[in-house]
Amino acid sequence: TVSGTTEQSEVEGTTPPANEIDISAQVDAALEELTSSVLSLGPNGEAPAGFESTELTADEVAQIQAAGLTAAIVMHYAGNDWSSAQIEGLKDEFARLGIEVVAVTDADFKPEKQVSDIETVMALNPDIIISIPTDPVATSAAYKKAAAAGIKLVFMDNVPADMVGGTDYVSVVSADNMGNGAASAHLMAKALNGQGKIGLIYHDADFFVTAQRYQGFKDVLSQYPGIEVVEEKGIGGPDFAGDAQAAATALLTKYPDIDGLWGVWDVPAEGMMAAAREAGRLDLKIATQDLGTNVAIQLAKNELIIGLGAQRPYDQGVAEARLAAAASIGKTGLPVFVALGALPVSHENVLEAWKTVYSVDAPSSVSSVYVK
Amino acid sequence: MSKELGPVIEMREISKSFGSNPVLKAVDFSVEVGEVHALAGENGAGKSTLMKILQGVYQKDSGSIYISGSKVEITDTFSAKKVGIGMVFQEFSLIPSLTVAQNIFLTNEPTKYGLIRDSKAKSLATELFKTMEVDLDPGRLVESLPTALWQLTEIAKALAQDAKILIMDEPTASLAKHETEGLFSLIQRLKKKGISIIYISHRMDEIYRIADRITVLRDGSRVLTSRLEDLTPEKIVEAIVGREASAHLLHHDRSENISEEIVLELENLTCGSKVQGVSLKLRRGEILGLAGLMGSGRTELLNTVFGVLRPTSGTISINGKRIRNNSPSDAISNRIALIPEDRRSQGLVLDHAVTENLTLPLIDQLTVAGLLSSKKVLKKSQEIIKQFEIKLAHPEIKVGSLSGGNQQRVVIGKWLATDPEILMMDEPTAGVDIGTKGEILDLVRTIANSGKSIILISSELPELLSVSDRILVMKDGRVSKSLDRKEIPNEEYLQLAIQGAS
Amino acid sequence: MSNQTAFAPILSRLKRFEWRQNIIYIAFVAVFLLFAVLLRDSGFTNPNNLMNILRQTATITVMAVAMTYVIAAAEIDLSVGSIAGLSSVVTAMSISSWGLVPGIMAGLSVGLVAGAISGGLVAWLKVPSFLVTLGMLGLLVGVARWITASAPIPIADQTYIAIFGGGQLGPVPTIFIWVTLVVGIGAIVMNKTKFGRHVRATGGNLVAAGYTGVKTARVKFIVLMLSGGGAALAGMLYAGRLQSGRFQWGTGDELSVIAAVILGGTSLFGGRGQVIGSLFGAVFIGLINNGLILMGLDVSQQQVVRGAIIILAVALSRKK
Amino acid sequence: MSNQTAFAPILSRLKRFEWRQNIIYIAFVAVFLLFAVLLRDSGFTNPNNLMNILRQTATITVMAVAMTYVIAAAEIDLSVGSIAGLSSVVTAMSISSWGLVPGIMAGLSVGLVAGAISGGLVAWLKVPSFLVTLGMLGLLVGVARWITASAPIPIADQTYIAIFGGGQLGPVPTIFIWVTLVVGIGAIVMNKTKFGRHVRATGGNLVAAGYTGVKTARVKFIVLMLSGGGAALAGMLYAGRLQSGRFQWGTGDELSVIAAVILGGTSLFGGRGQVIGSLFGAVFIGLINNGLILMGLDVSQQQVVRGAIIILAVALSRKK
Ligand SMILES: Nc1ncnc2c1ncn2[C@@H]1O[C@H](COP(=O)(O)OP(=O)(O)OP(=O)(O)O)[C@@H](O)[C@H]1O
Ligand SMILES: Nc1ncnc2c1ncn2[C@@H]1O[C@H](COP(=O)(O)OP(=O)(O)OP(=O)(O)O)[C@@H](O)[C@H]1O
Ligand SMILES: [Mg+2]
Ligand SMILES: [Mg+2]
Repeated sequence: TVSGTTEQSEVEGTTPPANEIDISAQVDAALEELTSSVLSLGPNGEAPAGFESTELTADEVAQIQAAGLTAAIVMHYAGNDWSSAQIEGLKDEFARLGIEVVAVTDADFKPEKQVSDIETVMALNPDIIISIPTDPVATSAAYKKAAAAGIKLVFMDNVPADMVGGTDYVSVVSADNMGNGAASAHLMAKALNGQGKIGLIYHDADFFVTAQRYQGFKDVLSQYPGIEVVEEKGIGGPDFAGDAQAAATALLTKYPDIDGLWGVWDVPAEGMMAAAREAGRLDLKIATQDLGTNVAIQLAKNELIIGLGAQRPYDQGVAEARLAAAASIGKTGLPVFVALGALPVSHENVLEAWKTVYSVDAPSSVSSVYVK
Repeated sequence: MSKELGPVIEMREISKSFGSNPVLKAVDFSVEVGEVHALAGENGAGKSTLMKILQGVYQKDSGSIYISGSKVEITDTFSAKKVGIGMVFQEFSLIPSLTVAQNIFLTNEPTKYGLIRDSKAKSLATELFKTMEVDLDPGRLVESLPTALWQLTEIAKALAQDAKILIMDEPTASLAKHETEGLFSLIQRLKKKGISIIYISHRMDEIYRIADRITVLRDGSRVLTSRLEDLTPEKIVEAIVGREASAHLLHHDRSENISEEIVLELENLTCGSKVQGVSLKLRRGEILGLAGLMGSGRTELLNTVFGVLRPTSGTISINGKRIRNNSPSDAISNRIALIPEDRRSQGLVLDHAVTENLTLPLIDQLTVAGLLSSKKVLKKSQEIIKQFEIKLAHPEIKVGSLSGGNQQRVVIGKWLATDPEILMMDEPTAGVDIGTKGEILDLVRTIANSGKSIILISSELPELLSVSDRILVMKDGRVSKSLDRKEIPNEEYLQLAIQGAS
Repeated sequence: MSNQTAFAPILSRLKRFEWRQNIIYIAFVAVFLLFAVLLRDSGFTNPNNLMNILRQTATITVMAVAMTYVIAAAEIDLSVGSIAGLSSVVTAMSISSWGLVPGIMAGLSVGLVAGAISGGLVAWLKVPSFLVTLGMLGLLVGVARWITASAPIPIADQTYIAIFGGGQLGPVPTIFIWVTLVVGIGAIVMNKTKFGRHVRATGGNLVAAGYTGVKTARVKFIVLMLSGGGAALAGMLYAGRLQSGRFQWGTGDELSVIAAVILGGTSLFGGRGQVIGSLFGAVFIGLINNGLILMGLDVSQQQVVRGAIIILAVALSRKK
Repeated sequence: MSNQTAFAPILSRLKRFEWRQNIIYIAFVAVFLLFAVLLRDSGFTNPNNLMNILRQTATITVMAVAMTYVIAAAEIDLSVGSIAGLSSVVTAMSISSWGLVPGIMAGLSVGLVAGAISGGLVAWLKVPSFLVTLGMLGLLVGVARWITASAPIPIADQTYIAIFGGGQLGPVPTIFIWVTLVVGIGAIVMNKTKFGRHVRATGGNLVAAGYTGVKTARVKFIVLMLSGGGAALAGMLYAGRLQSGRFQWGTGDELSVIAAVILGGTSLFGGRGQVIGSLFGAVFIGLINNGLILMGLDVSQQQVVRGAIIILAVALSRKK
């Protein structure tokens, strides 16, 4: 999927040093490997099943449509592209299946609010709840109550503590977070030709998804001994762009010769971009996660952002809808852990990647600034 | 033990300064058992400060205090209470959001099983008011009361403490005749019970009525202590102001200064139930007095003319032109000014500097190229400070730290500086010392002589009689009588008119 | 004549009924009826759902009762949310190390100590409570994160969970007992004891209260300490309900708590304190959240409507 | 004699210097020197780094200047953060639809209109600004999410980015020009004009100001409208810096902004307004953040130390 690397080095017009060819080849091979396999395992070590395992037959669809089901979506946070795309995928697929979405809630990252939200939507007696727990321990009791009421639960990314797939809940659909972290590490290595100093900006919270990416990134980075991590800085939010900007500014101040930065998702990366611009460091190489609009624009412009590992939230939503619907009509043998492969995105493939992630064409704000 | 001889309070060589401003200079002061001891002096002489030291609100810098012969250290209001001192504060110690009864018994609440019995407090308060001959519902929130009732509540609060020494700092400043009389008979009864009273007032007649002895302070020093029968009123005034005072309370006929031109005309002005169909004409150069009992609606009438209250019906005309005063700023642009009844809540921003308070309505005159000039502000302020002899350490000092009378002068100065055509004054001399009171009344005459018109509310009838050309008596929101000054032979006649007997 | 005297107090009471201060009850009933009609098929009036609303607002209610005292004394406490978080963490850690009772004591002490520090600074150094408690807010969250490395601390003790979380005493959920106790004591102390009176006097006019012999500094110290204690109890209720302690429990609650208090009729400028009003203020906010979710609105629509309802309720409370 | 008169005003001024109100300058210098020594090898005093601190606090500063007026008038505005977010979004959308100038106008109008609505309710219906602007806070975030479906709206217009973001006018970054303009005008209007005086009088004593002819309702309306305008400008600066509009820009800024104002010496109870102090308050907070990050502290440690510094700075400002 990542092509044109040789072209790029030709454009730069220099004779590549010997090690660059090695790195490029190594990276391309590694990325190839990544897209076709999933690094993450399920919450109980389950092997991942693919997106295709969630397909429904025409018969099943008809049966579902006839059942008159209702669903509620209980998010941890609904204010970013990832959540929007996921909800979009869920709603589209539920509509296709004739399932009414009766409630959508946003816990604003607060477990106690999420527990309340679960209790509240249960008053509507939905057949299905699709949810991502903000906190596995704190929300567990509430989810168990829902499960006990016969509601079919499908989770995104993470499951509550002490709940067993296939019995307490139907399934968990996850992005390959480790894989996405790994992808951005490979892309970073490639952009730096395997040599340089970088700083990392991570999410300083006990949050499964972001922790996995961070892990994935660091694991892969250790394969590239030429890259030195000069400092890691955590950000706590809620103003992630601002926090990341401040952290990036500090790194740029302290290490004027720093070559690159990694940000734990696109919103912090936007703050890091602002810091780079203010420091006049348009040569800085930033790798991140998630294909948000603003980072996509930078990728299209081939400026600052050199690559990222993207999730496929829309497809994830579709898969969750299907699994829940299937369980509701009593289908058995459903996979308890479905993972969608990592998607490495760089300048070359950003437009196709957009289509893959959001199942629509890239908006003109992205496509129109694409530099060949 | 109880038959202690000698003074119940003795303060020796008390000194106190605020910053670099010496306010009390080695003052000696003593009070006998069962004595009413008057404390007099100009505004800012240090009377309130001396008493606040006794009450534990301020700490003395040096000197000593003896209660019934033994030396005490009064470090806070608690220790003052413990030795039996209670005080009626000049600037009030009431909590606006509590009821009258709750205020009266604050820190003294009647309780049962640890819970407050508000009904008991209310009935105790009702009894208290009965002895004061005041009709006031103790269940009312203090914030809804007019100034005079605040004052009565403040007095009741001090009485409820069962103190053996009672300090009263200008308790009658906002009271009219009737309430004052009630207070006096109460003081006589307290005296009989052996309670000592320290009485601060600027009203000479009151001091003569009730006090046994008097102490006069000037500029923080004691200048006189004597039994009253040994003194003439002139001597006291001289001690207070430091020179012979003029006879400002004499009425002068100034009819030659009054033109026939009507500047302000009210026709059937009504505002709620407090002002009902008031019609009046104010001529150029005239000083119109408003008399009436408490609650007769005088304040509301002026407030309606000034745009603080909206009339429900009737008209206001200025120079023959009908106007609409929707707010004080409209009234001000019609060259009307009002010196309000309550200086603390209506007249001043206590936290702001004197200069800022003085120049607030004058800003337009003090700009250079659209921006305020600090130089002009200071110059103008100093002019006003000088004219009204406002006593302060520095013009930038917060107005809240001025003495009561000086605060009142700031309010008067601020409004007179706007050079209004129609000046309305609601109890303007409350708390102002005897020397300045005369000067203010002279100023009122001068202003009127220069072709301005004045409406004056005063509960002090001699004052009202001395300057007014005409007096309207109000009762229940209506004008019950309009008297030419010449028709009023004496104070008693006016008093009867106010009470509605004649 | 006797008739008149019997009616007079009621009449005068009605006349003195302040719409502005009591708008919360009217708004509460209005919104409740509105939802009951609109959502009659969505289970809004289902006893279970109503119970849930009360349960969900219990923590805010507890903090709001304590905050009523702080605001009545003309101070403010922005640190309640982070005290709750820290207390949940400390309780959870202490229970697992030393058992139930020491755990509860430790959790409560955290709040009282934190409140006492803020209170001491405000009362005796006379510094603005807004800044002190804002500093405290950051400091305590930081401490809670630090000692837990931002991770949740699970609570296994079933007794604790029964007492502070989902347990029942006979047919009554324990959480209602907590709320009833806190609101009941809070209301009685505010209206019927010297302390409550002195709190309102301090907030109504600090100088006057001081002249009258109210120990205003001590009052301020105590209200802030109590607020810390209330927040700690709320944190322990969070911990019971979420079966774990974590620094995030309570994050951002300060604004909701203050809003509940002011909606309930307590003035931000002090001198007044309506404990029952605060209860209704807290439940009112929970009611709106619940109803809007049941309506099936989008998240953004929920925010818009919730904001509009608050503005509307407040606007209706205008002085006529 | 002439000597004495020349010195007298300076001396009396020094004597009247209020430590309490001017603590921010002392705290600022102290913290600055501390960091300069501790972090001499980490580039803290690097001109670039200092520039960055100013740049990053620009949005808070702009909002704090406007908020100084609101607080001086004894009101509060909790909606500034969400006005900034909405304005960033509206600006971004309008620029891409209609171009630069209409975009700027639209962004600014959003703030002025939102502020005018709050202001109108506060001024003429006399409802507490805390609740009105809290309602507004939710409402506007909801609107911003709704119209953008929670997505960022990129800004491609380079002129806009130059003016509101990282551009320079000659050697001077445009953002400094904005800050200088806002602070300069803010300080002059507060101290040197009738309006500023009226704002402080309104906040100092509403009734007395009214009796003196100040149109207090109009003053309240205008300060809240201005605060909306200031927040909109801040939102546009966010949008320029981050090259996009997003509902989250500005989230949670209200507390930082109010803290900056109060640190700067403006009293939460109104009557006082120190615009320059607010600038220093805002930069002070930025300074601490920057220094603590450069020190390499963890998020939790940063929070603890930041909280402690604020408490300490405030405690030192106590009346002696
Ligand atoms: N808290 C304070 N801070 C600074 N100066 C003060 C303070 N209280 C009083 N003063 C000053 O002390 C002096 C004496 O004031 P005080 O109130 O004792 O006068 P007073 O004799 O009661 O006058 P009045 O008759 O006007 O009430 C005045 O100059 C006043 O400005
Ligand atoms: N004795 C009283 N008991 C209860 N309320 C009273 C009493 N006297 C006046 N009030 C209340 O005070 C308010 C206005 O009275 P106020 O004393 O200001 O009128 P006024 O005629 O200006 O009196 P004054 O002559 O003292 O200025 C009204 O709300 C009235 O109900
Ligand atoms: Mg005095
Ligand atoms: Mg009156």
